[in-house]
Amino acid sequence: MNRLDIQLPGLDLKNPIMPASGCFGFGREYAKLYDLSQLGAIMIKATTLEPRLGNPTPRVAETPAGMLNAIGLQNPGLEKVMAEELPWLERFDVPIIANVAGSTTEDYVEVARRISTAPNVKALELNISCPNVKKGGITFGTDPVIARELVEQVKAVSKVPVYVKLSPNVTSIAEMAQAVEIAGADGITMINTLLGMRLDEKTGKPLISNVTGGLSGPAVKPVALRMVYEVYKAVDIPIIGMGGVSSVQDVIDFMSVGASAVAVGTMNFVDPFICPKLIDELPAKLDELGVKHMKEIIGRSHR
Amino acid sequence: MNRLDIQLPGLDLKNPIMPASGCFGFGREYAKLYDLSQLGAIMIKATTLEPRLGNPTPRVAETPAGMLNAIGLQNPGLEKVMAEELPWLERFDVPIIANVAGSTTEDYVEVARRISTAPNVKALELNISCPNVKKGGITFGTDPVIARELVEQVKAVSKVPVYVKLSPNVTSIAEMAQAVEIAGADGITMINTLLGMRLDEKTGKPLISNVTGGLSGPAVKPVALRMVYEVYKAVDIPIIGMGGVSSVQDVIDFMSVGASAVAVGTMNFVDPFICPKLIDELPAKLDELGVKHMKEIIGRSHR
Amino acid sequence: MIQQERMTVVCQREIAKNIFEMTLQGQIVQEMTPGQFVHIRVSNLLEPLLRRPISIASIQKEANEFTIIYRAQGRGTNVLSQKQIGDEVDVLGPLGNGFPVEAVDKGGTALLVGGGIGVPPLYELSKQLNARGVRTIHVLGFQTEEFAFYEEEFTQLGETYYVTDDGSKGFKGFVTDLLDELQLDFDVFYSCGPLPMLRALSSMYEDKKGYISLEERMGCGIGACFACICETNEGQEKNYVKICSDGPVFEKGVVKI
Amino acid sequence: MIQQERMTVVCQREIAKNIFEMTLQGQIVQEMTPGQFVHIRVSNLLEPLLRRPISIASIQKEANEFTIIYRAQGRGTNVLSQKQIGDEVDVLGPLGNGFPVEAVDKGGTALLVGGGIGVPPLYELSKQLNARGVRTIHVLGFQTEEFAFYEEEFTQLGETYYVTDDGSKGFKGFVTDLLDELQLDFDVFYSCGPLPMLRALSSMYEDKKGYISLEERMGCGIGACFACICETNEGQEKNYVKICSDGPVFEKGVVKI
Ligand SMILES: Cc1cc2nc3c(=O)[nH]c(=O)nc-3n(C[C@H](O)[C@H](O)[C@H](O)COP(=O)(O)OP(=O)(O)OC[C@H]3O[C@@H](n4cnc5c(N)ncnc54)[C@H](O)[C@@H]3O)c2cc1C
Ligand SMILES: Cc1cc2nc3c(=O)[nH]c(=O)nc-3n(C[C@H](O)[C@H](O)[C@H](O)COP(=O)(O)OP(=O)(O)OC[C@H]3O[C@@H](n4cnc5c(N)ncnc54)[C@H](O)[C@@H]3O)c2cc1C
Ligand SMILES: Cc1cc2nc3c(=O)[nH]c(=O)nc-3n(C[C@H](O)[C@H](O)[C@H](O)COP(=O)(O)O)c2cc1C
Ligand SMILES: Cc1cc2nc3c(=O)[nH]c(=O)nc-3n(C[C@H](O)[C@H](O)[C@H](O)COP(=O)(O)O)c2cc1C
Ligand code: FES
Ligand code: FES
Repeated sequence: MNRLDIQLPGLDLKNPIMPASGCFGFGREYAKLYDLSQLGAIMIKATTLEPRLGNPTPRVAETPAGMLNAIGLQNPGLEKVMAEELPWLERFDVPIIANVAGSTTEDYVEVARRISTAPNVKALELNISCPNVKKGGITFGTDPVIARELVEQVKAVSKVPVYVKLSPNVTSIAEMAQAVEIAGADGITMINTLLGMRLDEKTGKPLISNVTGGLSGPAVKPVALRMVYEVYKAVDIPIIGMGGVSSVQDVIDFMSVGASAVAVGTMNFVDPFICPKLIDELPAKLDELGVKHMKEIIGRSHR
Repeated sequence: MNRLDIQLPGLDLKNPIMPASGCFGFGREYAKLYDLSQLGAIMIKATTLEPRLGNPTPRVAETPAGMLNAIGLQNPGLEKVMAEELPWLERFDVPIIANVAGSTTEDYVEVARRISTAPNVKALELNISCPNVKKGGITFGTDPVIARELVEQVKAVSKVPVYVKLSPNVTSIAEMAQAVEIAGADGITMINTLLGMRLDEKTGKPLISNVTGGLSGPAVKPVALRMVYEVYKAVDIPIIGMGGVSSVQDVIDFMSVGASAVAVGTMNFVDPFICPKLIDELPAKLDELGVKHMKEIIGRSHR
Repeated sequence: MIQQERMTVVCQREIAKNIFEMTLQGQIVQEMTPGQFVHIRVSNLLEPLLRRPISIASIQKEANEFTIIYRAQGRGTNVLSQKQIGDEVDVLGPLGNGFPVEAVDKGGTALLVGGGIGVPPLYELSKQLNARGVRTIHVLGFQTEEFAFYEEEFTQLGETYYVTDDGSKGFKGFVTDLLDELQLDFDVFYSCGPLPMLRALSSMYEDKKGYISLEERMGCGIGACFACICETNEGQEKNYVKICSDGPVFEKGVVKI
Repeated sequence: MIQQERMTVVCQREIAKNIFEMTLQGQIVQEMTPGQFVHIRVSNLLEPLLRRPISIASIQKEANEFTIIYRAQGRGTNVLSQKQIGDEVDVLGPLGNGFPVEAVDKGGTALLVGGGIGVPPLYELSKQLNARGVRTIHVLGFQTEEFAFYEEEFTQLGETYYVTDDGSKGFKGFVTDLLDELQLDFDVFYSCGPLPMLRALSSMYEDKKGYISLEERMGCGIGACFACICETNEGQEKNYVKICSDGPVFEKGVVKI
């Protein structure tokens, strides 16, 4: 019996563990380390219509139990992702969740329309929460009205279920979640990074060339957990939770507050084998908790 | 020459270091450890009109490089603070910043009116950002219109300058800062805690009896720095910065992004002598940076 | 007076499953009394961040040493268990108010009841009671035999009974079951352990004088942060106490448990 | 192949002010080439969180050992400097593409120019060039004498010049000043150090073949996160490279520096 499998709109997951977008590229590097077919799914790097070079370096900085990044959605662009990256990923038996980004509604819609036709793309993750780009990204993610409209348009063209990635940099994330649910989102992924800053110690100037960056890693886990808890109460669509996952206990925690699956971001950099390790460790953890199937954990904080 | 003194509305600070509200009680415990007259100022525990018992325990939980608390504004009430705590503090040569909290506008106004008459209370810190009480607190801190009205009323009765303590749990903290500036606030203190959660590992239930708690400590520093940076650009009133300060470098960082003084919260628990240590270490740090006076550091990130 | 000191590890060993005994050397030992605790920073790094409260298990004033016994269970205590002889540990203490040894007169009898990781502070207490000429009876409960410790040490000081959940050592059941059976005669009881045990004891010996030591998650450990509040029963001067600075030891009946 | 291994510290010593030499033992040594680097997790705790990229300074394949030389400057490298013999360190590697030793023919001459903490990778490079029968000239720049290291080691391998900012060791000034003066004859240069130095060298020896090793703040260290991007000059196949996986060594002229 598979004790770990999870069914979500568009996604038949062998287990609830997947690398988070932007922390795994398009899988090529990690494929040299382990068999990607082990993963529940893969959230690929944000794809935009045109290739993007991203922000100038430095793009990352360490913080207490976390890190800041301002990559700026660097990616080879839709054409190349469709022509090279996605076909390459077909060798693995793993569903792909395509992270879709853009500067305008038209961008998002066009990328969604086309990338959703790739055979291994089983769901889209609409990135309305990237804090590191001047246009688009976060503005779509902080205004429920704008978010709703975008999601409606994307839903109209996508061939696969659409998950919306929410930003934690809002007063009420539950309100954002409800807006995208009403707009027809099939699921929610959360959280993207918290906006933060670090300085160069000598000059006092921002260390990251983009001035601010997105905070991720274990430091943000308490905030992410709280937000998943709130959103679980506010909507009926499933949630893929993330933010600082570093251990199998963290996976249990996210699912307890209501996530149906869990993504791992920053910790891939610290331990490149973390995803398969977590998958390996889950059954023993279920035994310890006296639980037969992973699904029983989902939402138990609320019961 | 004193290289550390800072002048702010109502406050003549010997140096920019002060314990943050709620992390230092009313000073009695730390007074057994060192002479409180060394401090730039003291932000005393939130005072409400009536005595409060706060939330049930557990009220604190550790998180990666941080902690959650949901004390719930436990305090002996205005009468007792006026009759016992503040007079006791008069033995020290240190300005007191009185943290004022309440459930209704009337509460806030009454506490502010009376506590501002205490001879050693040199400024008020209007706590519109406590995430751990059901009524009041945070609701005043997330809506600019409500905040503005409250600040206007408090300003009308206070005998001393009014600083407003902002919550980080908002989409735009700059907007909140502008609202309270327009309402006549003399300064801003920031940030209060980020709303977070931790679970009991076995049961999956919230560990903190209040369900959520406020996240503080080094983990939040990147977010706090970013917010001070934003608010400094948005308003002309001074800022007292806080959030995860654990080293003299952190003090420099907060002042670089625009704080005129810095409060230390959580780290008092980790190192009860941290405030006097930071004060001692500051002059050498100024030498290292080639700076004569602390003031020169303020806002240097923006220059 | 409460002090912060970098103390030196002079001994560290595993005395039962995941249970470590660590001896530390430094000046603040001179101020310690039984039932007090120390607040330990296990690392200079920012994670784990908070100090860990650990009871004083024995005091060797002449050597400037004291001993703690702790269970390596979470992040902090695990880091602590990796310290080696010669390493330094940041200790804040002594904290709180300990057990009043003077509550039993010379020639009297004290019953010491401990559960699991509540057993350690009873050891120094027993030593000091015995030094005063007080007879001590020890009833010590553990999950199973593999977690039990200090049998020899307690036995040397007085009558000692072990209780385990599964009977793998001594009596099988709860300490209160054994106490029911033993029908001991004593003047004062002292106890530290899980709340249900403390509750049962307090009602079982309603007419006796007794002292219980409580636990709560702590922030500051010195009374400033209001993390470790416990409500008091009616009739007390204040409606709450702080476990860290008013306790951790309270006279039976003072606090709501 | 990139592997993650818990390697054992077999030697650690301070060889100059705040400069540590650490030797680690483990299997992945067998795959290492000069100019590659390893990504080190200094602690199992969550702070400091990220791995630290450190160059391979020398490789002792027979002993399954390799050596790094690093400056203890920030939180991570300070933790690393406290490791003791027998401690384990989590190493990911070997990473990136190193210096091409085959770029100089036997009997030829290589100029190795290093600045500060860029000096270490040149040591293994020099060893391997010498083993191929290539003559090596070393020009090594340091802030002051107290930060300089490996004089004996480099001198044994070939002509070695030291340059310090204040003249406290060797020539006073910049390495490029000395190079101007020396007017050396060589076939290929290899360099690692601060960007201004690499820039100056690249333009000074425009007509020579040369390889430079770059640094950037890293996330993954394996090419997945796009943290360590560097733009390329016109005419290159791609408009950017990743320093961690395409570099850290690039042929002169490939990347915009
Ligand atoms: C006054 C007092 C005396 C104590 N004496 C002893 C003793 O002698 N030996 C011993 O083994 N244990 C003792 N404890 C319990 C001990 O403090 C906890 O087991 C320990 O703090 C857990 O830390 P951790 O790193 O293992 O766990 P983690 O799960 O990493 O701890 C996370 C946080 O929760 C707190 N915490 C977790 N469990 C407890 C608990 N049961 N009580 C208080 N805080 C907790 C920690 O202090 C830390 O802040 C005592 C507690 C108190 C309050
Ligand atoms: C390919 C490569 C090889 C290197 N080889 C060596 C070597 O052999 N010896 C040596 O002493 N140093 C070397 N460095 C530099 C070394 O990585 C940094 O000095 C080190 O990471 C700083 O960590 P810290 O804990 O001291 O500082 P912190 O300030 O605590 O570092 C915080 C974060 O910033 C990063 N960081 C800070 N400075 C640098 C830097 N200069 N380059 C890259 N990341 C940085 C850290 O990796 C960490 O993520 C190399 C760097 C790279 C990229
Ligand atoms: C280097 C880096 C790059 C990221 N790029 C993206 C991205 O392209 N699209 C996206 O939706 N999220 C991106 N994220 C956010 C992560 O997917 C994730 O939401 C966040 O990091 C929280 O998870 P973590 O704490 O496990 O890292 C990125 C995060 C990091 C650290
Ligand atoms: C235990 C605890 C109690 C607090 N109580 C109050 C309070 O009463 N009033 C208030 O304005 N802030 C309160 N705070 C917030 C702090 O003053 C401070 O804004 C916050 O902790 C961030 O600073 P730090 O990271 O240095 O702790 C409290 C924080 C903690 C940890
Ligand atoms: S732990 Fe802070 S008051 Fe007791
Ligand atoms: S460090 Fe991640 S791509 Fe180079």
